[in-house]
Amino acid sequence: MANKKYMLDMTVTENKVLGSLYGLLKLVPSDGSKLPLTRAGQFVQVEIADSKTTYLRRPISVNYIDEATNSLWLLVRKAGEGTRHLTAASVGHKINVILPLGNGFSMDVKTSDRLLLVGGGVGVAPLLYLGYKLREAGCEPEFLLGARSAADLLMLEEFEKVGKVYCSTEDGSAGEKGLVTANSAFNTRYDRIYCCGPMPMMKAVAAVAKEKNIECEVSLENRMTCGLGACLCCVEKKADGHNVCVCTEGPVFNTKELPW
Amino acid sequence: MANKKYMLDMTVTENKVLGSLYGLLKLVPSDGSKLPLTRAGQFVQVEIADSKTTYLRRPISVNYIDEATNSLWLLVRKAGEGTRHLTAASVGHKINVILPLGNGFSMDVKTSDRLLLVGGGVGVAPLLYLGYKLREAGCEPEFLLGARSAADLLMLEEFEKVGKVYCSTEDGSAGEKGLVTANSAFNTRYDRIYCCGPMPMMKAVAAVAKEKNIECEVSLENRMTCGLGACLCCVEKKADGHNVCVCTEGPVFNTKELPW
Amino acid sequence: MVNLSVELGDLKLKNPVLTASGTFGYGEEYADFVDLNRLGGFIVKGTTLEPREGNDYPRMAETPSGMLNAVGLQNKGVDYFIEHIYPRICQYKSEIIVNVSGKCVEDYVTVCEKLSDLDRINAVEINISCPNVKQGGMAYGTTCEGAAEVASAVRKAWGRHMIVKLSPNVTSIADIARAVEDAGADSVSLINTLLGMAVDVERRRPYLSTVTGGLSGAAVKPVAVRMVWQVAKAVSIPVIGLGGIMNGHDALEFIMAGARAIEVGTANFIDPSVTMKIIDEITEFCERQGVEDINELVGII
Amino acid sequence: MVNLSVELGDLKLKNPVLTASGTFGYGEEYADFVDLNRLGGFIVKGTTLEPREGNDYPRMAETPSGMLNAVGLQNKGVDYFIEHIYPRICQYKSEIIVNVSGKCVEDYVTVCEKLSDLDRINAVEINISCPNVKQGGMAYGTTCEGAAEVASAVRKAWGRHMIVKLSPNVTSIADIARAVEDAGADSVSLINTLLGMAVDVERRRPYLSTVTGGLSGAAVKPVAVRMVWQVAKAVSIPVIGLGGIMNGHDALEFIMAGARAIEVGTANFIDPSVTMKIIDEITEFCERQGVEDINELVGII
Repeated sequence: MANKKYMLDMTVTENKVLGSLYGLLKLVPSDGSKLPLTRAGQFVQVEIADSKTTYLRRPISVNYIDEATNSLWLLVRKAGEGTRHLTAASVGHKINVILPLGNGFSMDVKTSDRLLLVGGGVGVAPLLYLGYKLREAGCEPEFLLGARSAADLLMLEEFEKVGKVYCSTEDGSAGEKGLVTANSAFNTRYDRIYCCGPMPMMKAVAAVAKEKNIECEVSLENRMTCGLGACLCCVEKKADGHNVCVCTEGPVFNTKELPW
Repeated sequence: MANKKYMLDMTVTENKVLGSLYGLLKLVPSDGSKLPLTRAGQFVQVEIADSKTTYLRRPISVNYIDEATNSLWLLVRKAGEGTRHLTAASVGHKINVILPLGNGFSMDVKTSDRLLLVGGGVGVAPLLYLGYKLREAGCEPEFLLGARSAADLLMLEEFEKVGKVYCSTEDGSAGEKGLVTANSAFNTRYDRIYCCGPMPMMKAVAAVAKEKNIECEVSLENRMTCGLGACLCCVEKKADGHNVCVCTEGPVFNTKELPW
Repeated sequence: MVNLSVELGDLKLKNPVLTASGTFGYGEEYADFVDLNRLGGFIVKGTTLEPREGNDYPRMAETPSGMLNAVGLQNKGVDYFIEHIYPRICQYKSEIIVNVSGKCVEDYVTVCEKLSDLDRINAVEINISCPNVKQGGMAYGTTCEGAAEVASAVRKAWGRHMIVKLSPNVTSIADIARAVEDAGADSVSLINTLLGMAVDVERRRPYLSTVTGGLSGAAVKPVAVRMVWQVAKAVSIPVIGLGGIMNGHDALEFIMAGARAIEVGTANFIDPSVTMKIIDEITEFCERQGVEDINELVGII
Repeated sequence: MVNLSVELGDLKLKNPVLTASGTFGYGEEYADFVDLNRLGGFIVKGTTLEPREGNDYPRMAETPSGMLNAVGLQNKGVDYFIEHIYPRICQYKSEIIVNVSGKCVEDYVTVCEKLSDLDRINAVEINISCPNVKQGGMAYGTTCEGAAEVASAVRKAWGRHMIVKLSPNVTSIADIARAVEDAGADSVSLINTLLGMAVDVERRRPYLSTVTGGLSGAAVKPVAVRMVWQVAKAVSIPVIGLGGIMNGHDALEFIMAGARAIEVGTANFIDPSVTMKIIDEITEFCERQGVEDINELVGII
């Protein structure tokens, strides 16, 4: 059952530049209201005001919710004009946000479960909040983060606060050289894998999980419009051949549901 | 002969709020280049970046050019989204400007000429620079400024630096009560009147000038697009029945040329 | 107290603000942001006889002040609507209008016959202008004959209010409007989307799986207002205006151009509560200008 | 070194970037911002047999990502052009193309006959799509018969390159394009402006003196790209694409959709130097993607 959605003006309290491609925005509700209960893996729809070339909202996954400061963290990749505008927001700037959206990762875990959270590029974003939520549930999540090179490994220190972190870089500048699927982490037997990153990476990870018969959930990203399940633009074809909205039936899917 | 036009990025060095409706922007060329020679009565075309609802440039008349600081002053009235955006520009912000545009007021004056510069509302803007230029030419320009009430009399202290200032307000809260055409200034015999303001006011002043057979120049404003005489949108019908572009044949016209 | 209620022939609306089919789901999706009972009405997703999966992804591309879509009438079919959706939404006190599409005339007729059993459905919007389906859709909407054929067939099967939604992708939309008026339409709504296309230059391919799609959003407003003005002068039945309405001011443009009611579409995607604001802004405008009845402004130009 | 030169049949352009009629004056107006010799060519203001005062003010209204205009072909007539303007601009090394309009077929013919004496004019663009004039203009452009009538008449009187500029305000622009191709057109350019309208809600009247006007600017780009794609597939003569091109990326959308050359219009009003940037951006794109000849990209979709 989807939780109640809100449209809030939020104020930028911090905007950290992460390399040339990414930004970490921290936002609090401008009216001081408490952030709604949000599940790991859910996303928000951000309005891009004052941009001549951006008309629609941009879906951004929830990176973390800091209950102490009532702030929402968004890890943003400068993919185009809209996200570029967003990462340029100065402290004190107001941004309209619709949240929480989507289904989120499933939390039906046993404390004894060994859980691997695999992220690639900006796809690591939702895994931070997921890691915290899994710790709260009594688990000890481990992370496997992949990137082109060391410079693209985002928020490493934040992940290390939550659990053991394995790394893979294509150029070997950090962690093991190669793709995440080749990482020695996979020598361990996991009970479940949560994955978010580029489509080829997610499919490769899903294949490994399938072969080893491990439960695997992936968080999909595609071109969204409303984020509410009304426009039917952001569809994904499921294994049963039916189109479903990534914004409402997803963004998280068990790979068994997908025709992968 | 039109002088060479430039397209310059300019940096906001000051943005003064004048009441709820107006703003005074001071801009310098971002690359440090010297401002091109500009005649009183000419205007600039300002790009409105980062505004979802503004597509075209906005024509703004040159309020003053401070050669000492190489800065361009623009007195802006918040007429719509575009100008509202412009008046919100913060110091250090870059704005793209095309200048100088239009013909400007004629300066063929004798030092003995008695000159009255009549302005209404934001129409007072070009008269400040004109006043300075006329002083440079050895004249002693006098100003007649009209507004709804005292609060709408803009940059009064600046005008008083240049010459004698008569005022008319509709509510009598400053200067004489009533329209500018009823101001006692008109008891004096002037050799030329320069006028800029709302159309009804300019027509009324032109009528007075005609009756007293005084040379009268008015600066017209209308809906412009290119500002270069290419689009033929900003036409005004002249006395001879022909449409001319306000942006190139104007904005200043001798009222004899107009079918008033 | 300004009167906002309008009458589309026999169809009475508490205010002129409707939501456009395909942009508002079945209403429920917006319940967290909108008081559905405050709307003049909402027009539910395009409904067909059989379930439809719609087109392949990608279905959307952002364009200057607008968007292209190629959803292709994805829906679970009229029977599913009747059994599962209608029972949930019939509680709302706003008019519920069903947008009906078909690949042949018989489809339109059968869907409307099935809808006749639903007592809360006082009107259907016959969609002869969907640009995103191979059969039917816009094919009917681009000729007077095709448009009239669908309209008169539905007219025989459907006794309540029939709105016909017109395509803007024609030389003379006024001619099409006259044709459906003669065929028995109670009102016309316009415009559906303009056929458009966007290219992913880096990948050297179209953004949409269908190459072309329907353009909507603020960008199309000037075309939509013009067509509403032309059609309102050409027909005597009420005109419902839509196309890029983002706020109350835009809605009033359509009303003054001749629209008795308006539909809000793409704006719902950007601000899900926009319909409430539009009702408020229309009210404020009328109060400020001393207009006691919104009907005074209809077709004032 | 990327080859940007393209051939429109017998008309050779050093690059595909032209300026759209009515947005670039006679070129001179932009001399302070543009190296006119670097352009593929510039298409001068719509020229008629007799001088025209054009429509009353107001002639322009800003719209979302676009603008409406109702200039109405104001120009001093072909004789004035030949005597006073041509001698000034014939120095430029870019192709100078004259956009020709008329209120009847004879007008088009006579204007072209007069232009035949100018040896630097290798091409005319026959405007059968101006939405802002009562007689002629769009009336010819919205039917195959009307379009063909003008094209074939001009064909007899004009031996050099004939571009026919098409109206987007039609049900099937591909049909019109085929008609003018059969009538002897050497190429087609599209799209002219979409007929639109904007309402000054506060004053309860249209913004334009003519009520309706021509919509241009980024807003129309998706419609223009779609029509270029449709026409390029329908005819074998070259297609010139225009409609909302603001940068090199937009230009490439049209080229990939099938345009051999493009025209930059409204963007000149916002950035008078935009044509130079577009030439640079197209070059950079080709270099980055390893395209040696721009012609490789034409109609790649």
